[in-house]
Amino acid sequence: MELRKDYFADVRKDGLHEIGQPRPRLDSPGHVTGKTAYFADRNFPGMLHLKMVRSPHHHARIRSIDTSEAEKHPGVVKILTAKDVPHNVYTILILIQIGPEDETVLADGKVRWKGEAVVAVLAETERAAQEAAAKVKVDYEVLPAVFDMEEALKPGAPLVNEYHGQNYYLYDSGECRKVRFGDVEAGFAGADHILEQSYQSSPIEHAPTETTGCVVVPESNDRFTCYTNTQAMFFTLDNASIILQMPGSKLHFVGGTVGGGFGGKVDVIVEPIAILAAKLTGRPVCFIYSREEEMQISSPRAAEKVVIKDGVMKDGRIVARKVTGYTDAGAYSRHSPYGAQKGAAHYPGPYTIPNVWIDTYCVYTNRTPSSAMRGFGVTIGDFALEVQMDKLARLIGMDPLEFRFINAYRDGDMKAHRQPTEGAALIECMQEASRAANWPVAEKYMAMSSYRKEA
Amino acid sequence: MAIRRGRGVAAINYPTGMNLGGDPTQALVHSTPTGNFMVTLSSVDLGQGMKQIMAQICAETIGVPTDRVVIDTADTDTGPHCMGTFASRGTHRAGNAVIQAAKEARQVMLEVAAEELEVNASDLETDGQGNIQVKGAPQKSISIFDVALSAHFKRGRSISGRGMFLIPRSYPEKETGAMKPSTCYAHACTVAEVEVDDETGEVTVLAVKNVFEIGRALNPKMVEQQLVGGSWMGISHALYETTEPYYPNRDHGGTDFNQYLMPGPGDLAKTEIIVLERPSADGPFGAKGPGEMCANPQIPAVANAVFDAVGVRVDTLPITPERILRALKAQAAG
Amino acid sequence: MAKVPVQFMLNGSEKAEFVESGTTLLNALRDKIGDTSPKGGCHQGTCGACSVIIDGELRLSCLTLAETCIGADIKTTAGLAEGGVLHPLQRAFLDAFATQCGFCTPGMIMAAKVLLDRTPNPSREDVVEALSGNICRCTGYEPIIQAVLLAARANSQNAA
Amino acid sequence: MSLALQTFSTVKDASAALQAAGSRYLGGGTLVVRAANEGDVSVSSLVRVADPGLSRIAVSGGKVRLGASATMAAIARHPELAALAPAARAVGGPAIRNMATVGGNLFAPAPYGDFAVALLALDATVFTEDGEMPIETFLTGRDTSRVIVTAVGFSLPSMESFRFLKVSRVKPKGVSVLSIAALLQRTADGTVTSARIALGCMADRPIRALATEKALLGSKLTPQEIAPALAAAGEGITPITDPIASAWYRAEVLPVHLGRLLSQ
Repeated sequence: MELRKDYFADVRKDGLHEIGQPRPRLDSPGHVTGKTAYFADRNFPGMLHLKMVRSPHHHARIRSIDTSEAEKHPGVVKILTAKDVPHNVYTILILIQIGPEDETVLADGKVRWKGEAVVAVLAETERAAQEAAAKVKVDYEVLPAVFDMEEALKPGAPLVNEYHGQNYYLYDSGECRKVRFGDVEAGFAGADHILEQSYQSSPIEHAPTETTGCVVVPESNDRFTCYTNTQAMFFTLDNASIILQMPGSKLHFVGGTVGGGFGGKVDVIVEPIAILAAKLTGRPVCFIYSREEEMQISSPRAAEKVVIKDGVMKDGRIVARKVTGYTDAGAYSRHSPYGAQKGAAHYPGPYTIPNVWIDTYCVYTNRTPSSAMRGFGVTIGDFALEVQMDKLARLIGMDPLEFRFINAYRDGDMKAHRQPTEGAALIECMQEASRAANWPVAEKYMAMSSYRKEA
Repeated sequence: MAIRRGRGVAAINYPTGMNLGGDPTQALVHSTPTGNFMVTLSSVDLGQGMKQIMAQICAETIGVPTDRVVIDTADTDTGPHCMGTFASRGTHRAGNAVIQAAKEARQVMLEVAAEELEVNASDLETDGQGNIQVKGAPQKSISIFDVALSAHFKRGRSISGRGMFLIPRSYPEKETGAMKPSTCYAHACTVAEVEVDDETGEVTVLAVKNVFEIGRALNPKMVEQQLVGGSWMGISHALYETTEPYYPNRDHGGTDFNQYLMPGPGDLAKTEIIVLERPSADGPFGAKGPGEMCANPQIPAVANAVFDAVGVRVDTLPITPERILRALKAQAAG
Repeated sequence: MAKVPVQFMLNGSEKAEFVESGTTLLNALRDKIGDTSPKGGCHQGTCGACSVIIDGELRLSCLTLAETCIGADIKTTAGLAEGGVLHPLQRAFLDAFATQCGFCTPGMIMAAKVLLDRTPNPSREDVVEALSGNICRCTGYEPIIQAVLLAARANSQNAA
Repeated sequence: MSLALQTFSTVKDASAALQAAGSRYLGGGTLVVRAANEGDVSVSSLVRVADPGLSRIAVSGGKVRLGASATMAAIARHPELAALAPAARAVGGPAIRNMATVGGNLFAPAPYGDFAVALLALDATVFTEDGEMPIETFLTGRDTSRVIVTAVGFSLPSMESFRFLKVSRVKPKGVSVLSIAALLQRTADGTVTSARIALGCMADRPIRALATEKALLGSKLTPQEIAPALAAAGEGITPITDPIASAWYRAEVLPVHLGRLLSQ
């Protein structure tokens, strides 16, 4: 790595004692000796293992659940169904008044994706829990499912989630989050070229080497200690408190040493049910996702579809950009309405465009609910935007890097969501990339600065 | 058979924080009787090194070496609230909270030192080595060890501080979408070079040259860790990863690390990292969040390089050999 | 649930425990013996985080039944430092900033140790091959490869 | 009905125990222990044989006999089995190769079982407690087989006559997109006099490329002369679709990789 201190030296104070110093990481000695304690490195006498019975169907009504055989299985201590969860509603963003109460902790009457949690089995050993889980009988009436976002948005599509009443999240702005800036149709009308293209991704897993999980210990003072690898301690505590209808003061969360997160451990899925199990059994409980669960059950990065329509001039100026984004939330919201909204704020990318129209939709389908991941709401949009930039440059016969200089945002430029640009540095990054990659651009671009608009 | 080369570029920016939800983090700092400093938080270290960075931020602010700082985090019985580690907010939000708390503690520390040295607190400075000295007269000094002892046992002062950093929630305007979604923006530009086998669609990423602007490299080696690992993940996203390889068909989802594809140690691109620092107005020592954006520019850069190599566009992620081969065959068929 | 006795050497000390028949070595080490340095990242044999050295060979403790290790000589990352002095590989992982979340680190170090024990001066390709069964999600592998090469260089300098 | 391991000193005794419902044979553990870990409760008893003879590798008079418990690592490092080393090294990473056995590989469903692809090309004989059979017969019936494989035997190929290729997305260790093993006898001028080609991932188990084998006879390994053989590569294949690749992709690139292997 090379630190190029010559850029922005005038606005930066260097020569600090500790900041900017490559100090060794204080956690590394624990890592290399195997002494770092992750949540699962704690073992407690009498600890029970929780295994989840999951839906084998993408969409089905639950006619009945029969746990009688499973309960008799040797080693089984407790079996939990929806009726055992005090407030059986998943409440992830309710504390900040975002996100609907559209998901249960354990399925109640219906399942909406293949893998949805239905029954929790607690047993003395993992093996006993697995064996008993195989004996839980759930009678399903299979319902039509929808997997394609376009199909889901059509009239008459199977309704994924009754809470919403339609297969998209309803924002205060309507069926999508909107950004309107300038007059996009006028921009198109005056453009030399129009290019409309569609981009698509599929779900992506965080795939941390340590799977999601927690270990819960009932303490002598009527409190519960939850050792967890959540990315958000109080998020988890407060949500667990609501679901369990238990004062937050009864809950003690210990974490902060996590085997990789990447956004995959913010969903508060494992902790509430494990605490409930510890409460009802009076025993320590561990609930750790198997690798298969981590890969297919834990929320992935949403699949997205992005449609970009641009109006561009022969001289390289983009004069209008219309973006329609679709985020595939899966069967439940989790963080996806936020991600789609964050996408609306991110478009049209780091470029100054006078006429912008953004619609971002959060769409429900019968698949594993998606949620946050590294680059949430932005990563796939950046893929679409930057491939589109390449296509636009080639369309008008311009060098793709020079084309970006022409449109790059700079300090003071008004963004589409009506914030003035501050602290821009796109131009300098591109200048340095031009040098490092031996990708020459015209001298006038190398003379530009994010600070101001010179000739 | 032909192996064809191409290169592509992409430039991006990335927002720090999640203003659309309201975004607070707190920190507490206190001194032990012998002048070590405890930082109490509830922020989570996912492996990115948040604990180490908070230690360096606290040390710089108070004016002690980093090894005099202990981070106690992610225990809800002791640590004050933090929203969590996501949205590139950890360093930015918790860092600001730690600075505020450390400044308050430093002020008490200087006041006690001033009493011991019989000077004005405003005339004192730290030497970064564990001592407090009079500005312009460094021979007149006292160790922080002695200051802490005095505070505890002689002067009855608590060398401590409280930090709270809140970005109030921004509500998007319904019709126009006017909003303040984040605080500062990091930037990047990546140039990728690839080879594409035009008979199999296989892509080899030969090299990526990444330029990142991250505000301030608080610990350059740790920044390098993030950026190198992020660049790998970006390439991985571009060419390999998905839980649903036949999306929107739900079948054949991978359930292990054999089936969930990521580049192995034999697939690594030659990775060059260049870092620029334009300090942000509101970041701790100007820092922005580099952890997320560093995995983004490689994806379109690789996509554009594939087009440059073989003249077909694959606008669906991941850009698998199958998708390239299908596009090549469609192209050949006219 | 029949319990069976197992006895083996772990990092130079004799260990004897009763475990349930069919218990993996990984679970026996972690839950019974208290050596949590091998990590359970997948229990499938696909991540390498549970790697240990059995009679000189790299093995996956998640796919090895404890009962099949009776009399074996088992080494884990927890036993690598001698008298509080880090093994050169451990030192190199620190110096090369080759750990982030750290979860893969003990397994990586085991895989690297077997390599360096047999091939003190490995090529980059040797290192890549040796680490190929171990997944890291944070680092992009390059710092880990560099750490192993650094350790090899440090070893050869000490030997010279 | 919890899991239990039974250890026997002879194959005969183990074989008897294996007839009980819920029993599975434990070789290297890479398949069966994984299944148990993942909650396959149909397995309640693991049966193994503690006979070091099962791990023996014998090479003499041009004949090779690999004990069923011989590991991929043992084969890869055996000085007389250099021709097989690429196939043995194609299996897993170093730790897996120290565990995965010849016997287990014969049972591994596609996309696993790359070594069995090599054994199929080598026309191996599979030895069991009850006798012996050609590998093709064994592979056809393996799903319902309750026998314990004790060894495989085959004639040691020369380095020149045996070629192996595994294509994977992830390097150096990844699951197969496909694998190809070819045993080719040629005259001094390079004309193919016999060909035996086996394919991995072109069905749920290794299969032979019979049409390709036939088309190669009498040709030299030049791009022109192998073209008919490559064109015939798709005959009789039913490639798998999995997270690694689709059947379509596997079928499309099979002739490409086969051509590269043959014209090496």
